[in-house]
Amino acid sequence: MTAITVNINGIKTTVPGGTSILQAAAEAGVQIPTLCFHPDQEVKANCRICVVEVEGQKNLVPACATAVSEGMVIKTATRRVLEARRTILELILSRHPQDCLHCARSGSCELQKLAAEYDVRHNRFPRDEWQLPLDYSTPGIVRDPNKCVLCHRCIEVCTAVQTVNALGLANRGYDTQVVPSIDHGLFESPCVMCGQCIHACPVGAITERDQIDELMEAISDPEKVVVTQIAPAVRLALAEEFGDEPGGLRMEQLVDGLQKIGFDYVLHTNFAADLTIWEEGNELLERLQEGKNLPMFTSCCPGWVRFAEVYYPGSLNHLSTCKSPQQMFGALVKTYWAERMGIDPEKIVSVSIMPCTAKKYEAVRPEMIDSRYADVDLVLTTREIARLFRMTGINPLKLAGAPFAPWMGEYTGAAVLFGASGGVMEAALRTVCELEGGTLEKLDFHDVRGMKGVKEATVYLNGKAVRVAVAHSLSNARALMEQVAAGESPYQFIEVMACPGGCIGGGGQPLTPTDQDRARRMKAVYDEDRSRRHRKAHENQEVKALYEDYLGSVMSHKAHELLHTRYTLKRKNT
Amino acid sequence: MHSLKEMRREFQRAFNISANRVKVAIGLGTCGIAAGGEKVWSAVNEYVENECLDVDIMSTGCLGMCYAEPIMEVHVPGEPRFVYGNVKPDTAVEILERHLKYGRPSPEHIVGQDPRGFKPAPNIVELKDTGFFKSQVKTVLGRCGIIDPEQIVHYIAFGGYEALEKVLSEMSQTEVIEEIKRSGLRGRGGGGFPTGRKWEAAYNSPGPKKYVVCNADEGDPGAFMDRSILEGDPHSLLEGMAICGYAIGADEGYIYVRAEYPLAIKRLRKAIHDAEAMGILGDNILDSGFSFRIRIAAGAGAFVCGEETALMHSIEGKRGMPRVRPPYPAASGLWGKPTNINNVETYANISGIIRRGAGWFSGMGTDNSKGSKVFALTGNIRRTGLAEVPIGISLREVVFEIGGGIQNDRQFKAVQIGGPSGGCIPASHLETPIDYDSLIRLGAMMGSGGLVVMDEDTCMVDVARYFLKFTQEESCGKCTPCREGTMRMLQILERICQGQGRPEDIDTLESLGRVIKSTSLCGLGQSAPNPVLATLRYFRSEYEEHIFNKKCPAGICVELLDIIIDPEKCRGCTLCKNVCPADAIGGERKQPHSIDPEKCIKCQACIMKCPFDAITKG
Amino acid sequence: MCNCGESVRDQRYTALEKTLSKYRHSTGKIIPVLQEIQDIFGYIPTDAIREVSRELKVPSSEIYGVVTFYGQFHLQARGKNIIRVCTGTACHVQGGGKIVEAITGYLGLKDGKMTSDDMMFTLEPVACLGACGMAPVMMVNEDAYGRLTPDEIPAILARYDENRKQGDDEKCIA
Amino acid sequence: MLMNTAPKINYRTQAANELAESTPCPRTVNDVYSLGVNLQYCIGARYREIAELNQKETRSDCIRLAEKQMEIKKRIDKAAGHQLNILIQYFYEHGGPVIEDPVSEDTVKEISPFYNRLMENFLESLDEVTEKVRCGEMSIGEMETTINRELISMFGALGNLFMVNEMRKAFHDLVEIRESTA
Repeated sequence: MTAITVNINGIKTTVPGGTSILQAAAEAGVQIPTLCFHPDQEVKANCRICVVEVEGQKNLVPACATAVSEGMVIKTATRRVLEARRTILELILSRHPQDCLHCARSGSCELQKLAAEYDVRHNRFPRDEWQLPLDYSTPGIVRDPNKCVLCHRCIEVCTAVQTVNALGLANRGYDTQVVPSIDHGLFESPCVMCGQCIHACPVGAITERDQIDELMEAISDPEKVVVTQIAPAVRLALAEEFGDEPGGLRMEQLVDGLQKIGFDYVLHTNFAADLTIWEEGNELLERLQEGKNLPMFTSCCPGWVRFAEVYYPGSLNHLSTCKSPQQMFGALVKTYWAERMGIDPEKIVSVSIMPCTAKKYEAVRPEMIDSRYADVDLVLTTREIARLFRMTGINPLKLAGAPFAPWMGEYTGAAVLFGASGGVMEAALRTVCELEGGTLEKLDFHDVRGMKGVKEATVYLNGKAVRVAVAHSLSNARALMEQVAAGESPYQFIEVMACPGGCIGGGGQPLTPTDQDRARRMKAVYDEDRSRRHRKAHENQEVKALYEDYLGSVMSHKAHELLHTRYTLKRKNT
Repeated sequence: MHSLKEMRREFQRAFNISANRVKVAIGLGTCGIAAGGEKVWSAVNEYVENECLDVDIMSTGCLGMCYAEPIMEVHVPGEPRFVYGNVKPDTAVEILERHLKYGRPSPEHIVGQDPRGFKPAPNIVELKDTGFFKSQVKTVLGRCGIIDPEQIVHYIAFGGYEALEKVLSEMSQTEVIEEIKRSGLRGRGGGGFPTGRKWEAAYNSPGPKKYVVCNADEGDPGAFMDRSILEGDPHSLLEGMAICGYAIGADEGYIYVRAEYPLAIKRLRKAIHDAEAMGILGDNILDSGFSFRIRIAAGAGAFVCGEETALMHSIEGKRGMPRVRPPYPAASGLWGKPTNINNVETYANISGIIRRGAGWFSGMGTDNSKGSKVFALTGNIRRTGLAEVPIGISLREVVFEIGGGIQNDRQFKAVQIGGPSGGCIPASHLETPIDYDSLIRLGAMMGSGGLVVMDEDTCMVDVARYFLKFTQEESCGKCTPCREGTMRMLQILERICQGQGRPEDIDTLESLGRVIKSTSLCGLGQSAPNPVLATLRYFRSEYEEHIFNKKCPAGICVELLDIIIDPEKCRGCTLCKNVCPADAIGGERKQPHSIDPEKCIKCQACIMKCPFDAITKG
Repeated sequence: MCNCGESVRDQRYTALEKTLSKYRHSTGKIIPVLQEIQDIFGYIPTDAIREVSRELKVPSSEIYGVVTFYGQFHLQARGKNIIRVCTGTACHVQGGGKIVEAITGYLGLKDGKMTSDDMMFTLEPVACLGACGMAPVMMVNEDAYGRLTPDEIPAILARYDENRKQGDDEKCIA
Repeated sequence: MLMNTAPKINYRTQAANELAESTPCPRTVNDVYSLGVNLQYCIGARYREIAELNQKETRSDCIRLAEKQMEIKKRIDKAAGHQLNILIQYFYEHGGPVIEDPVSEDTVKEISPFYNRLMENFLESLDEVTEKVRCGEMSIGEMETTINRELISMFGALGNLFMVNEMRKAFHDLVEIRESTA
């Protein structure tokens, strides 16, 4: 495109044609406020906060949606522009609840930042808040419709990026509202609780279901033994909550911090991730030999599992019957681990710290009780743990560090990969290729890495070509699933993660990550993998011990009973 | 190419033959029916059967004279055409009895005669000389009221589809576009964008699939020009759309008609069916190789769907919410394909321009606003109805000559032009010529053509409140300034009308109006504050009266009225005392009564009851 | 559990199925489908939204958005006769407000309720019926009434009011 | 110390109800057994819900009953596996014929309104019983017997809906398993 020079507040800037005024201004170092704009979404231009004055145009134009043209003279801070911005903010605030101090987004709320920046001090309009009940219907997410500023960012991510279509608009004009599908609560809609709408929301209208109280009750009860597992993506992102780069917090420091909060034993989900590779790797080989139920989909992402149950009930046989690492861990902690540690399983409170809100739903699925108790009692997100650290006055970055509890703390580089999209695939390929004998020199499978929507690769297993695919964001998963439902899928093994970038971009992670933030967190995952001594799941000694002393063999009857599950159709109004 | 010439000659002969038969035509548009036209129709049919007269009874669209509805026309061969107004079922029979049996028209009911070349009857005014028709120039409404809208043969007989034939046989796409550009035709929907340039943009966008869309949403309250074209002469719209399809290279058209016009939809469906049956629409029109199919998309009750991108979303089955432009519809419109959208009246002008040439059209109107425009005259005016006038005619001429001045001789106060997106024009600007640019200078706009005349008894603050209530309810809710701002302005105006106005209200209204007008995403929001800003500009004193003195000069804002009994006129008959719901009236029999202002709820029941009109509101 | 052969779903649902099969393979036909459903049921039942979503492969959140956007669609059942009173400019200026008061009085509608308790009438103020010359105008179902005065209202409405037919003031003999 | 005043929703019971409600009207023998399994999970979740109220004396009984539901579930799984083997054997013996679902599309359309109502009634009675136990109006033992009775009568009614006798036999199996473990 031809280069175009424009004059922004007197500064001459040259930008390629088609750039919006917003981007051109940013390059010229001029800051224009936005609310409904999101770098990874289509321009909607409905909040009108980013209006600027362009010479020769009668009306003010939205900077996000107006492309620059040659010789355009733009003024971003005239009296008329400021009057417009402050009036629009005043209009929004006159209907917005004034409980900033109670709100989960206090300090990270875009509306709060704008109101302070633009000195909106007086309000000429009578308060007129919505007074609607909060929506607690789903185990993972809580919606507070009174705080919605109608920027449509949540609808955009749920419809375009995730194609779940759980959220939509209702009514018209002053009564317009964002509602779950037919306004009977989120649980009645096809919502899979992936939590991407939480990241999209600029204010506190959607948050994760807070379970800190339940945790503190368990910790304070002397009878109870509180055991927790931590997902790989949690450690990576937690550093961001305390002002450091992703991966800045060492695992030992996190373990130390959690023990200081009051957890009796701290273990690692990655142990179960390596275990999943053992089970799922073998299941894949079995399916390849029998040539049945192919392509096989991974089943470690509960958001993806529910998406398949709601939208593709006819193709559930393609999902691997393996449980996710969280649920495998849960099943083992109240059986194998309880036995090894000599603790009465009834006293154990199995906690799981995850980067994900859908895990809160997975834990309450009725079939997740194979340990004769609830496999996982409580699931907390990265954000909740960060809040807990702040509440208890602990800054994990300053701690010395502590080791994991025995039996289920060891993990390999392969397990760490589970946090990034393409990670489960790479971990599985490293093991599956070696199960056939011979060792793999090149451990890195670059084709399955990165932020590309659907990634492909071809691998040779005992001479036969196996085509694999990796999809992140449910819109890409839907594309692959359509091929499978039509019987035209060229792949044998497909990894799906519901969230863009994989679990490092999960619904429970530090707020509003852009695609760049997700890419940065991904890099930290691969850095940690390279730093570990063992980088193949089948080199995990504790997993070997589990099989020898307890499960008998891979895919044994006991393994099947504890580590595998089933899926059923969810009749939702899609 | 199969020509319509012979067919046209044959239909004209048939039309003329039927001309030498006695014909009675009754206006059965929605307004005709609302005025009791159907009862007249059955009475006339019954009379003709009993008297077994050889008379054809025909229904027609409306002539535009709503004030005279129901209308009955009598065509006797060799005599001028007589138009009777305000016809009741019984008077209709009387008129026919006297006119058909004894050949004597009844002047007391006549509106006017149309000599059609025959000897005009003595001392009966000719239609074209009546005040209502004198300065009108009927091009778009030419056939309305003359032909039977459900008969394609009538349309063809009156030169219908001649323009389409000419375009398909002689003209190239660029020639057609050049002709429209030369004619200077501008969009009649309200925006006034030059139609030729719009077609050219659609023609230039690449793509095998393009659409032609007609905006017949006509959501403005007080505007019904499009309805009378759709009901009175549907084929003129179809022909205009077909020509546009040929010009920009589209093979499919949609007419988006609002759900509140069932009769218009019925007539359009019949017209499309008849045209397709005669090979004038559908595949391979008149064996010319050009195909064009028209579908009807019914609206579902949303004024915002008059905005082009909202309209397209509505056709696509979505919420009628506008989107950001560019891309403009000419580049990516309906289902992402290049689309040309024009108003009903714009398309209805096309066949005239092609048939009589661009010069004829540009001869009418002013230098930058060409041709004629149809206005809907309503409100406190003596002759309400539709008037098609050359652009540039002065407001005074429209209101006083055509409209016949104000009802029961009240004083003229203002005229609202452009519906809820327009502004009001006070008496001081009556001389303003009606054209796109001078109206915008006054803070109003041409709009679709709704023209509501208001007399001295109208409170301008109440009118501004009324219009804002309409746009506020019709806002689509997508962008903040319009969704929130219009409601906040309305709340302020409602407070003022209830007597709780505060001094700073005027500044807040003006500042809010400015912000909404300059930051809203679509036309609805950008024009919603116009009625308030215009009334503030010309009638600021009335706002100040309401706010500071808590008085409503026009006596409309009920809460501000003081209802007082005039002691001289009051005979103490206690009628008002019994009817008063709040028993606010005191006084003995035969003694002058008085109203306690605290208790009075200003329901004005006493004013209506008092036989001596001793009670006034002020 | 009744074992009668004829399924319990009344004939309105079979009409719904006929409509849906007609539009199954078309795109963008949500509004015509909803208009037909509105005619069949008099309103849009929520389970009808589910079936339209399944048949036309359109998310039910989008359909619910359309139903609640357009003034023609209603989620609650409405009265047998629909009174549409014009509140357009001309009618407003010619006293349309008084007509509305007369109707609400006759039907006994209180605090914003638009449907009479006996489900006989639903009052719908409409922006403009397009017959401004006849202002003030009202339509009951398909019949239009122009140049109205408040005291004509009871007589007009009584004609549609089946309960009132056996009522007193009509004193109809037949 | 519940600071965030969220309404008390038992998400496990909610998920269990969703599991039961989503089971479509069975069209094959395997569907009947998976219906049985889903209902076992649903009943098990109710016992766990009451166990969580941790009134000391009822807690261990509830856990015992919840585990008993899982044993019943295992027996249903075994029966289902047995049936599957018979089907596969039939499949191989007859040279791999195409096996049609015993219940056709339109019969399901006819039956499903009754099936839905039966399931709704059962789930409602499950709610009532749980509520009664929660407020102490009913003992755990009575709860088990009521559920047993309701479930057996429902399986019987569901069996009558189907003309195909394999399906009726499958429902009969479920009744038998319930009765043998009462």
